[in-house]
Amino acid sequence: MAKQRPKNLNLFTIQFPLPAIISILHRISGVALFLFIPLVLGALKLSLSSAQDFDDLHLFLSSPLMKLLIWGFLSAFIYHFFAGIRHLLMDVHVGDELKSGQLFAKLTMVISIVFILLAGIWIW
Amino acid sequence: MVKSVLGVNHQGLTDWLIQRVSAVIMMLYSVGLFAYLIMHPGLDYAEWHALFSSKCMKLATLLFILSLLFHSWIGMWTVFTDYIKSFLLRLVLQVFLLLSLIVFFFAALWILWGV
Amino acid sequence: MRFSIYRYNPETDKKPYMQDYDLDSEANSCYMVLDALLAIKNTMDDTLTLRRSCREGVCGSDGMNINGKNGLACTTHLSSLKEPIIIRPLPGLPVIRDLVVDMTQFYQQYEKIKPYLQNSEPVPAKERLQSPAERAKLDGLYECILCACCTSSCPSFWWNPDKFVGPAGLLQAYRFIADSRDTEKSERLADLADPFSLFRCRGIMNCVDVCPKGLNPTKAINEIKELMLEEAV
Amino acid sequence: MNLATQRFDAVIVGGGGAGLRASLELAQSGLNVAVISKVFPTRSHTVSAQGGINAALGNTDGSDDWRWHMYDTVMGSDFLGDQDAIEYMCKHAPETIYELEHMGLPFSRLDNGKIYQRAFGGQTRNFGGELVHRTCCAADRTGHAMLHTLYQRNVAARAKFFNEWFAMDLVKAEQGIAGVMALNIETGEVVFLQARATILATGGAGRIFQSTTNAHINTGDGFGMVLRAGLPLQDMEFWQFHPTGIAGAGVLITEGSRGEGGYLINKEGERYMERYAPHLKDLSCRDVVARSSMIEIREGRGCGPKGDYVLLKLDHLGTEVINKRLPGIRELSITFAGVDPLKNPIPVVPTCHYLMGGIPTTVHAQVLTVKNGQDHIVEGLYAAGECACVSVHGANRLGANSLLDIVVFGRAAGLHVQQSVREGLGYRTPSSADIEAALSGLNRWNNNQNGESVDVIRNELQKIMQNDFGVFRTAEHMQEGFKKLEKLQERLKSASIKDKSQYFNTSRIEALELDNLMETALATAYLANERTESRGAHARYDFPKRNDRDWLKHSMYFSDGTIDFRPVNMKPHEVEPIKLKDRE
Repeated sequence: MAKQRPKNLNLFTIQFPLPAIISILHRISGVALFLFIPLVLGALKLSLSSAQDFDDLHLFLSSPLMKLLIWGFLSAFIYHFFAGIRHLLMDVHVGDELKSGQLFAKLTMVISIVFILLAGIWIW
Repeated sequence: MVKSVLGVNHQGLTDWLIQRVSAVIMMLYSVGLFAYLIMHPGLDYAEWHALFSSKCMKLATLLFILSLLFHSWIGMWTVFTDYIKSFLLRLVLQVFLLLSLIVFFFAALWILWGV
Repeated sequence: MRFSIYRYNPETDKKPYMQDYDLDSEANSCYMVLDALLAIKNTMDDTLTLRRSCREGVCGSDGMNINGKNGLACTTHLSSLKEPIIIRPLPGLPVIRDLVVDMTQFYQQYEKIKPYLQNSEPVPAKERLQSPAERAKLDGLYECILCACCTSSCPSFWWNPDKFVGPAGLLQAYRFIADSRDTEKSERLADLADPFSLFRCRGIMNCVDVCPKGLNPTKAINEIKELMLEEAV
Repeated sequence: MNLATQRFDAVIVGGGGAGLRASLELAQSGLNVAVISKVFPTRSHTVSAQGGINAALGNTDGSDDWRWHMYDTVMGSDFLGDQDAIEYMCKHAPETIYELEHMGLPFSRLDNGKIYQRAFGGQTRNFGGELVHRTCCAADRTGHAMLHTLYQRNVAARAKFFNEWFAMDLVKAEQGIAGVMALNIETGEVVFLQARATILATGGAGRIFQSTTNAHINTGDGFGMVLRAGLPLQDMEFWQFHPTGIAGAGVLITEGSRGEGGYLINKEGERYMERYAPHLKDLSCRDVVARSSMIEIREGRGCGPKGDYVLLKLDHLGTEVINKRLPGIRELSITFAGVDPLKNPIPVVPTCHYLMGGIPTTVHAQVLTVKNGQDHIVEGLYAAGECACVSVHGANRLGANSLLDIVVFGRAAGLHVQQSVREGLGYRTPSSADIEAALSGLNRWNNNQNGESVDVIRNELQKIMQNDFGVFRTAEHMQEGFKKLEKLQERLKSASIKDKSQYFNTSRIEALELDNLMETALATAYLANERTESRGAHARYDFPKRNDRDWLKHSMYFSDGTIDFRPVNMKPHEVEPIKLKDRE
C-alpha cells in the first residue's frame, strides 16, 4: 500500500480570483525588482562617473532591446508600487471585504496597466 | 519600539512594520525622483551630477537604499521560506542573499560618495 | 450531467486519477452537488468516498474543490456550475481516499490558538454580562464551521501548513480576542507575533472568496495586526 | 483470538452535545476517558439545532419559575414524561445555562447584558397562563454555538478523541456491559475498547424516514447496539414531526421563527392555527401544530401546485429582526427553498425531527432493563441525549428542551460515572462468544456477496416508514407496513456491498448503519402498532383519544419482539405531582 499520501495541489486545476492573482504578481514583480538592483546600481554608477560615461550609457540604453528592458523594469516597479499601496490600504481596512476586495484588485490592475502603458510611451 | 508584552518572539510584527515603513519611504523617494525626471526631459550630465552632489539627495538616496535592502531581505526571506523546503538550499540562498545585500550597500555608498 | 471526479484508493492505486461519471441528475432529483455525488455512490459506484453529515451547510463535512473553487457540496447548486463538473479534494491537504482529506494539520492549527474562552476572574453566580454591542463583535466569527475551505485555499497554508495558523484558525483566534469575557487578550496576541503564525498571511483573500458562511478571515487577521500594533507601541 | 484491546475508565460513544458534556465532566475530573465518534465532533447533529435552550431565568420577562417550566414540559409530554426526571431537568436548567455561558457560549444578549430569551412553543407562565420568553439562544445557531463551545472546552481539558471511529456493537459480559467493539474507519482496524463505564450518546435516528430534518449520520446506532445486546428500547412509537421543515429539502426552520412572531398560513392566506389552538396559536406544542398543518394539507388548503405544503410568513417581522435573530434560517431558506423570507413566505411541511423514545435510563443516565416487571440497572452502561429516554419528553418534546436534555443528562452521566468509579466500579471481562457476537455484523457484511445493495433496502425502509408510520397512523396502514418491514428484514440479511476495501470504506459504514436503521424501524413499528390510543406525537385515526386508563405507561420493546411496559413516574421529589388533564 502507498505510504506517502498524495496532495491535490495541481495549481492549474484551481481557480484563482483576481485578488489572488494581484498577490502573486506582487511577489513575482518583487523578486524581479530584486534582480534588477545590481543593474540599476551599475547604471547609476556610470551615469554619475563622467559626462562621457553618461552619454555612453544614454546611447546604450537607447537601443530597442535596452528600452524593452527598461520598460520591463518600470512595469515591475509600477506594478509593485500600486499593489503595495493596496496592501497598505488593506491594513487600514480599505478593500478587505469580498466585494471591496475584488473592486480594489480590479482598480490595482487597471491603474497599473495605465501607468505601465504611459511608461512605455514615455520611453519611446 | 516593540514592548516585551508581546513576548520574545515578535519578529513577525517587527518585520511587518519594517516592510511597511520602508515601503512608504521608497514610495516618497521614487515619486520625487520620477517627478524630477519628468520635469527635466533633456536631462544632461551636469544637472544629474549636481542633483546627486547635494547632501540632501545623498542622504535621501542612502535612506532609500537602506529601505530597499531591508524590504528585499524580508520579502526574499519570505519567498524562500515559502517555496524552498530543503534547509540546506535555503541556507545557501539566504547567505547569498545577505552577501548580495551587503555588497549592494557598500556599492551604493561608494557610488554616492564618489560623486 | 458529466462529473469528473478525483479518485485515489491507497490500497489499489499508485497515483490519483480522474474518473468520469454521467448522471441523469433530473431523474435522480439532484439539486446540489452532494445529491449528485451520493446518487453516483448509491447507484453507480459504491467505492466513491466522501464525507457528509448535515447536508444543510452547518456541519462542515463536505468541503471540496468544485470546478476549481472550494465549497460545500451540500450548498452548491448544480445549476450554478459549468459542465463537466470537476470535483477534487480540498487542495494542499494529504488525501486519505478520493475526496476525503487528512485534516490533522488543520485541526492542530485550530488547537494552537487555544480555541476556548479564558477568564481568570472569579466565576459569578449568574451569567457574565455582555452588552449587545460587545456581543455583536462576535458576529461573523463564531459561525465558523471548520470546513477548511478557506485554509485549504490559502497558498500561504499550502507552503507552510505546519507553521501558518491559516485563515480558519486565525478567525477563531480573533473570535476569542474580540470576546469581552476573555481576559487573556495580551497572551493571545503574543502567541501570534512570530513571523509565521499570523504574518504569513499575504492578503491573498482566497479565504474570503470561498467561505461558504460568508465570513471574512482576512478582516479578522487585519484586526489582530492592528491590536498587536496597539499593544506594542 | 488476536484482538487489539484498549482500556479506559470511561468510553463515550458519540461526540454530540451529550457526549461532549459527559466527556468534559470526566476529563476534568482526571479520569481516563475516550470519546469515539464516527464524525469529527463538530459535525455531530447538535450543530444543526437552531432555536435555543430552555431555562427559567426570567431575563426577558423579569420573572420565571422552573416549576412553570416543569408544568409546561409535563403538559407538552402529554403526561407520558416521568415527573421526577422532568423536575430534575427543569430545576438544573438555570445553572446549566450559566455554566455554558461561563464556558464561552456566545449567547445573544439583552440591553442589560443578560442572556436574551425568546418565546417558544408551549412555554407559559403560572401553569398554563400567558406565553413566556424562556428560550436562551445564540441567534438561530444555538446548537452550533453549543457544540463548538463544548468541543473547545474538551480541547482545553485534553479529552482523548477517537474521531472517525465507528462503534459497531456493545460487548456484553456476564454482568452488564464490558465496552464497545469499534472500527477505525480510516484503517479498517477493529479494536475492543474496554471500559468501566460505557456511555452511549449516539443521538437520533431520523433517517428511518424519507423526509427528515436529521443529518445523514442519524442512523440510530445506539438503538441497534442496545437491542442486539438484548436490552430494551422504550417509547419508540413517539416520533416528533417538526411543523416547519422546508418542503422538499426537509431542512429545519426553527420554531424560534414563530417565537419571534412568524406564523403559518394556508393557501387562502388564513392564519389557521388561530382556529386549532386559540390560546397558544402558532406556539402550541409541536404535535398540535404539525397535525393542524397536515389536516390543512389533507383537506385541500395546502399551497403550491400540488397543494402539499403550507407557508411560514416572516416578512412582517422586518429586516432588523430577521437579520439579527434569524440570520441562519434566512440563509437556509434562500439556499434550499429559493425564497428570501424578507420578501416571501417559506414553503414548509411537517418533517420527521426527533425521537422522544430511546434507551430507558434513570435520572443519572444509567441504562435500565425490565425483568418480571421490575427495573434493573445494566452495570457499566449509560445513555444520554436523544438516544436516551429518561423520559423527559414523554410523548412530545417541547422545542428547546432537547439542547437542555443533552447538557443536563450528559453532565449527570459524567457525575454518576465519576462517583461509581470512585466507589470501585471495575472492568468486566467478556467471553469469547460475547466478542464473537460483537463482530458478527461486520463479518456478515464482509462475507456477503452479490446481494441487494444497501441503497435499495434503505430507500424501501424509508418509504415504508414515511407512508405507514407518519404523522397520522391507522392499524390498517401500520399492519401493512409492518409486513413489508419484516420481509425487508429478511432481504437485509443477504444484502451486500461491492466495496470490500479496508481503507476509509464508507459503504461498509453505511451498511452497518442500515442494520441499526432496521432495528430502530422495527421497534417503532412494533410499538406504534401496539399503542391503541393517540397521545402526543403518536396520532391514530382509529383511536383519536388519549386513554389514560390503559395507556398511561411506557412501552418497552426487545429485539425478539417481546413487548413490556413500565409505569410513568408521577412522583416528583420537591413539588406536587402535576395532575392529568386535557391539552388544548
